[in-house]
Amino acid sequence: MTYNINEKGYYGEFGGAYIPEMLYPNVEELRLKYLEVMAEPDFQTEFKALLKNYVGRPSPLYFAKRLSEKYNTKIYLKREDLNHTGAHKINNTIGQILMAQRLGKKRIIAETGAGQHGVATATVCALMGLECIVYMGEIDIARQAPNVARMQMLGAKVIPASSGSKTLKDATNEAIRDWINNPVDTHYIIGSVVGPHPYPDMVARFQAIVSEEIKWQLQEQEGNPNPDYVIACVGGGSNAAGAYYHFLEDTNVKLIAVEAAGKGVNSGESAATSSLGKIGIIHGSKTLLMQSKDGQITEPYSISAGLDYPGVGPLHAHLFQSGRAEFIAITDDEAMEAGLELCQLEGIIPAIETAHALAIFKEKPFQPNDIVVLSLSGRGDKDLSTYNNYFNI
Amino acid sequence: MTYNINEKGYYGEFGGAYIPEMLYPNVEELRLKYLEVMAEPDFQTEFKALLKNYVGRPSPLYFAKRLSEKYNTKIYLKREDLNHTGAHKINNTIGQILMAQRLGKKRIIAETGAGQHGVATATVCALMGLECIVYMGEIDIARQAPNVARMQMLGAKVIPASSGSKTLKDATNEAIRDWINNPVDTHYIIGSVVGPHPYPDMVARFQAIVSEEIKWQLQEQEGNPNPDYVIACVGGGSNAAGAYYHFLEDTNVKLIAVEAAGKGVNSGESAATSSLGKIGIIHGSKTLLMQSKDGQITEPYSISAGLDYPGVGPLHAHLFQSGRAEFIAITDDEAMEAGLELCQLEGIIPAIETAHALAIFKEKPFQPNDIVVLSLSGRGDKDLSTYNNYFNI
Amino acid sequence: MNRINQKLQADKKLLSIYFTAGYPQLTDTVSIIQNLEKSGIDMVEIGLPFSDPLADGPTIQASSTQALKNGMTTETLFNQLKDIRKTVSIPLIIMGYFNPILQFGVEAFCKKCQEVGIDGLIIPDLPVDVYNDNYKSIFEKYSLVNVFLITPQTSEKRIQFIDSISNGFIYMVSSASVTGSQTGFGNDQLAYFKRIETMKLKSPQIIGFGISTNETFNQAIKYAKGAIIGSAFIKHLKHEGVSNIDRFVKQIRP
Amino acid sequence: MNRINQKLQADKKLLSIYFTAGYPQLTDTVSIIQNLEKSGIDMVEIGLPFSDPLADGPTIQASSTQALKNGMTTETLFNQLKDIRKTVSIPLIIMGYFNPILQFGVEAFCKKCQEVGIDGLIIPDLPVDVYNDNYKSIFEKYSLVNVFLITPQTSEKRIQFIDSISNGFIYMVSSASVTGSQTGFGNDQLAYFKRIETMKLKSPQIIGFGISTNETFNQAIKYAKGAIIGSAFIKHLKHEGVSNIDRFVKQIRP
Ligand SMILES: Cc1ncc(COP(=O)(O)O)c(C=O)c1O
Ligand SMILES: Cc1ncc(COP(=O)(O)O)c(C=O)c1O
Repeated sequence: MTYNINEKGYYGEFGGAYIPEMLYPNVEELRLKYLEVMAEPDFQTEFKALLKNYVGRPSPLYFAKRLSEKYNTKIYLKREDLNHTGAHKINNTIGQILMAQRLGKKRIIAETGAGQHGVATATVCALMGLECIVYMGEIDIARQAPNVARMQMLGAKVIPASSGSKTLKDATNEAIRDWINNPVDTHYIIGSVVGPHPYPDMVARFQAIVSEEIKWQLQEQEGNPNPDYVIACVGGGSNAAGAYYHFLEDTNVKLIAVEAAGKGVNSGESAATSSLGKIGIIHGSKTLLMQSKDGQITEPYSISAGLDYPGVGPLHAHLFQSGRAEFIAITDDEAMEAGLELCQLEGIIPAIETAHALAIFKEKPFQPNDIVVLSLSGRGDKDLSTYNNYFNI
Repeated sequence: MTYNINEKGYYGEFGGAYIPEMLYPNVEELRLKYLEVMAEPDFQTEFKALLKNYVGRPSPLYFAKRLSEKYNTKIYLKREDLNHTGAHKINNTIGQILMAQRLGKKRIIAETGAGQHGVATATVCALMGLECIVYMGEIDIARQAPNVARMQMLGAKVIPASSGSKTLKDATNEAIRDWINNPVDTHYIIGSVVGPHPYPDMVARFQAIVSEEIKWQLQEQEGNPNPDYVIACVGGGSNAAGAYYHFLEDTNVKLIAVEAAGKGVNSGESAATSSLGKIGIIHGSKTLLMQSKDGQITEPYSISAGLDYPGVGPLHAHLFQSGRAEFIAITDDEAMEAGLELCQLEGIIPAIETAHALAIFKEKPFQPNDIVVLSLSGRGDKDLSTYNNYFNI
Repeated sequence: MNRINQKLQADKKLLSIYFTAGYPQLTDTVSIIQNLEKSGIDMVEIGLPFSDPLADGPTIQASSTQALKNGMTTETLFNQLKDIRKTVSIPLIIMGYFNPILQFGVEAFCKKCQEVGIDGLIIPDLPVDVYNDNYKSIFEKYSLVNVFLITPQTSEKRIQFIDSISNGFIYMVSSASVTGSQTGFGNDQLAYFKRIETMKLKSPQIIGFGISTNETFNQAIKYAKGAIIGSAFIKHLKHEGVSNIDRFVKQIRP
Repeated sequence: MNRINQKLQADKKLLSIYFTAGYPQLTDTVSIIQNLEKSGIDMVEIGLPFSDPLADGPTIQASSTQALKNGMTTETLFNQLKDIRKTVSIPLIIMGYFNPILQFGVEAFCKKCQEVGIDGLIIPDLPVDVYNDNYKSIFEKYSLVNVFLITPQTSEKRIQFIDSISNGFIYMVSSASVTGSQTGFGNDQLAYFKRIETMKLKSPQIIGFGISTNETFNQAIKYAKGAIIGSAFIKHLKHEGVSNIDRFVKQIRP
């Protein structure tokens, strides 16, 4: 079994590029060039230098002593929250902005849910002096206000998406429409391992730095590059893809993907794609998605804007279907408690997305000697008002 | 001329410990032990490990290409904004919490202005499982609301200081009163290079990691460990102290300290201590402070909560008086513009404190070959609403 | 011979109209088709509404959302169309996104199309290569014409390829854009129309996107076999419902 | 001999009262002192108000803030006191933070004190060693008693040292706390009082902080030469102004 993409752009039966003809030239250009561009020494040098000097990589692999004691296992947190702009998202936007420059693009568009990808995109656009337009669902604009303010400070234009569930899915639709309308000078920086091929593979490769670092950091700290478990939350799946990447073929490293159960997997208000989804097409990719019997895409729900997405990247659909990763769904309530627990045990306020991953320690027991690496995908500054309202702090 | 503290706790004529007898045992205990404790290999190991794995050090020394082009000089930004919790303050709180543990303290108090020191203190208290009380001026509570929420999430109790100008000075008074009332089990984590000896020296030593890193990072990037200039904003002076520390004796490295002019140095609404201050006693230290003819401490003003302080640490008073550092005052308006400029040129939203330092490029010309290191002391997430209101974004 | 190909052979420029099934009222479908035929329309695209129509602008999006709210489903549409051939003889095409068709089952869907008398399909997000590899034989089995799109950005080589596998007409998107975002043709578009005309493709071209008036219709049919109106007609339905369709059509082609 | 030392030699327990100069009204200073003497008070601490009184609790803080608002300054205070010795003979001590004194000039300040008839100073944030190294000779030149504080946390060695350099009494802070935060004495405090008593220091001790009633006053004078009341008296001034000072004092020492 391989977990790499095949030459047609599929992971097993998932992936491909189900796009209207209007997008064909752009997507095809990217497909033909992405590997070649990424392999250029000059690209790699610039990418690595920015990750180091601008983003602040390597992000620490932090042994969480008090959390480990509490759950009687060895927990390492991969600190993507310490990246510039506060989440893993910037690894990808740095890569894509360099790609866009090499493709001669002058205008950047993006979708965003939690706003982290929007901020990360606005950031790299400011850095490179490129125009930036970010689509964001109206509901997300309300619940992630600090990130809206940040994008605007950075000079990006934030356009509300008011169709459908007014969240990430709809923002993505709007971004795709913009790209259709601006076929020549515009690059679309997708924020997760979703969308038509080659996006899932390209984004996964940019995020792969996460597991590349985990390997040498664990070697340094534990004398062994491989943990027993890698845990990550999954919205579209990019932080998970990055954290899993270099472990995909090592099947003794167990992978755990945590999805948002919202008010409960069967409550009708959920975003637990692996439990509720069926194979279909969303945003140009054949993958698992939540949909009606008729193939209408379901409006998802999660307290976390970054997980509030009815699909999952094709890699993850493949990991689920093949059993390579275990999928666990965590409710709003479980996530919020786990987020607060991390604050008070380790002095780290996690993004609510990440808090879902943290909640699995209450769900699933680990052995005292297990080495568990958890992708701390982002910091919770953007979520303070949600936390506050929830806990009445 | 030396810029180190002498054995009585003075930099030149500034410093000392002007404290009521009630504080004597605590301050004396610290004075007798701080150097010894800091020298313990076990302390150093733990301190360095936390800085690396928890705080995310080294912080990058980032060559700001577009900013450098704009001002036709070579500008490096020392990225303290990328530290855990978003500012340089955590370097000191990590050090002090380890100190407090070794002194057997169980309860931690702190004052905070911008809230960054409060968050950094709440963070290390959560990490170590210690009780945490933070005093914060009522005005600062209003203008730095995100940081208040963060402290509370981290389990700290935030107590409003409602006397005087209701800002940092008054929060410090309240913290000192708390310490007087709790003389046995409590350690007071002061957030800057202010307060009675040994605080200024101890805090400077914890922050010295900043210039220690700058030296090897510049050696790596420029082949020379010494820049031509080091620039930092000065509230109490801790980020400046850290950035200057290993350059103090190298007088060919020019030091620039940037203070808050508020609405103008002579507007009556300012916090430009070096221009407006006279020698006196504030918070246990003999230093420069803004005061009336009668010795009543002036209520300062700055748009930036972290610079809104009527004094300056005794080291800085000495650097000013001896001419070792050049002091420049920057108004609210100049700072806000410089903050926005950094957002849009480099994709970095700076704290408004830091924005004061950035504003000097409009004030003071540098040579094209000058290597200028600026301490990017913190990120601007806490300041979004102030920026927004100011720019009407 | 498929009704579409018959129509394409006629020595006449064609006017085709798109509408979203189930809009403005759930049960308007048949009446709209009948009225369109009566007004002299040559061909109809029946939109199968989708929750996430990413190639469509606000007008068609809103009609799809409303149609779904009204209760339109794939099954309902086939039920509504089951006797359509008793009253309507112009070619009928279903235009829809791929996911609902995939969920119905591609073969089941094609079979149903044939049963009710649908002549062709336009599936904007079904890529040419996937169609070729997996679905071509099914479409052919049920005598369905599959219509591909080209845009001003489509390369000459790709146009040749699309022409080679087309068995009906080529849907020529007037400019790279979502539906409903154009209001007239500029020089670039006219140049593109001319460029395609001189390629002398085997498949006739019908121009869509941006046609809303007699003027734009006339410009389009100068270069192509016909033109398709979508958003402009949806706006008519929004304001006047199924009434006065004849008047709407006469404005375009008096 | 300095009035303070005379008073300390008297075979009597002392009641001393602190008030903030310029509070509640700017010009109340002299009248408060006169009334206190009339009520039988043995010694008065005149508070020189400071913007940042970090050893004081809310009551004294508020009185300082008000006094400063009323316009009290160091110069004003000396002006108000210039004829005080015409009407008042009990010892008078100025209690103030160091910064205003530093700005006035330590020597100028001491000189003024002597001129108007002040007998001693309590400067809580002037450390013993700084006093010893820099200011002792000045204080002595102007015949001022300097009063140091000790607390329950002060080490025996340090108490011995403070005793050795004291030339008046030792201000014994009843518990480590800011002013006004205690409401009665517990076992710890009584043990501390006893401990100091048995040290047999050369300097008499006067207990301050936490004395507000006849009961606490009596407890204090069981162990020490006297007691100082601060916050409780400020509260009286707040509610009744300069009236009924006699009644307040009689409540403490009938
Ligand atoms: C902090 C954080 N974690 C996780 C996610 C989910 O995205 P992905 O699954 O692509 O990692 C987001 C999305 O915004 C995020 O901001
Ligand atoms: C980001 C930042 N910079 C600077 C300061 C000023 O403090 P200092 O002068 O001690 O560095 C603060 C204080 O809160 C701060 O938060």
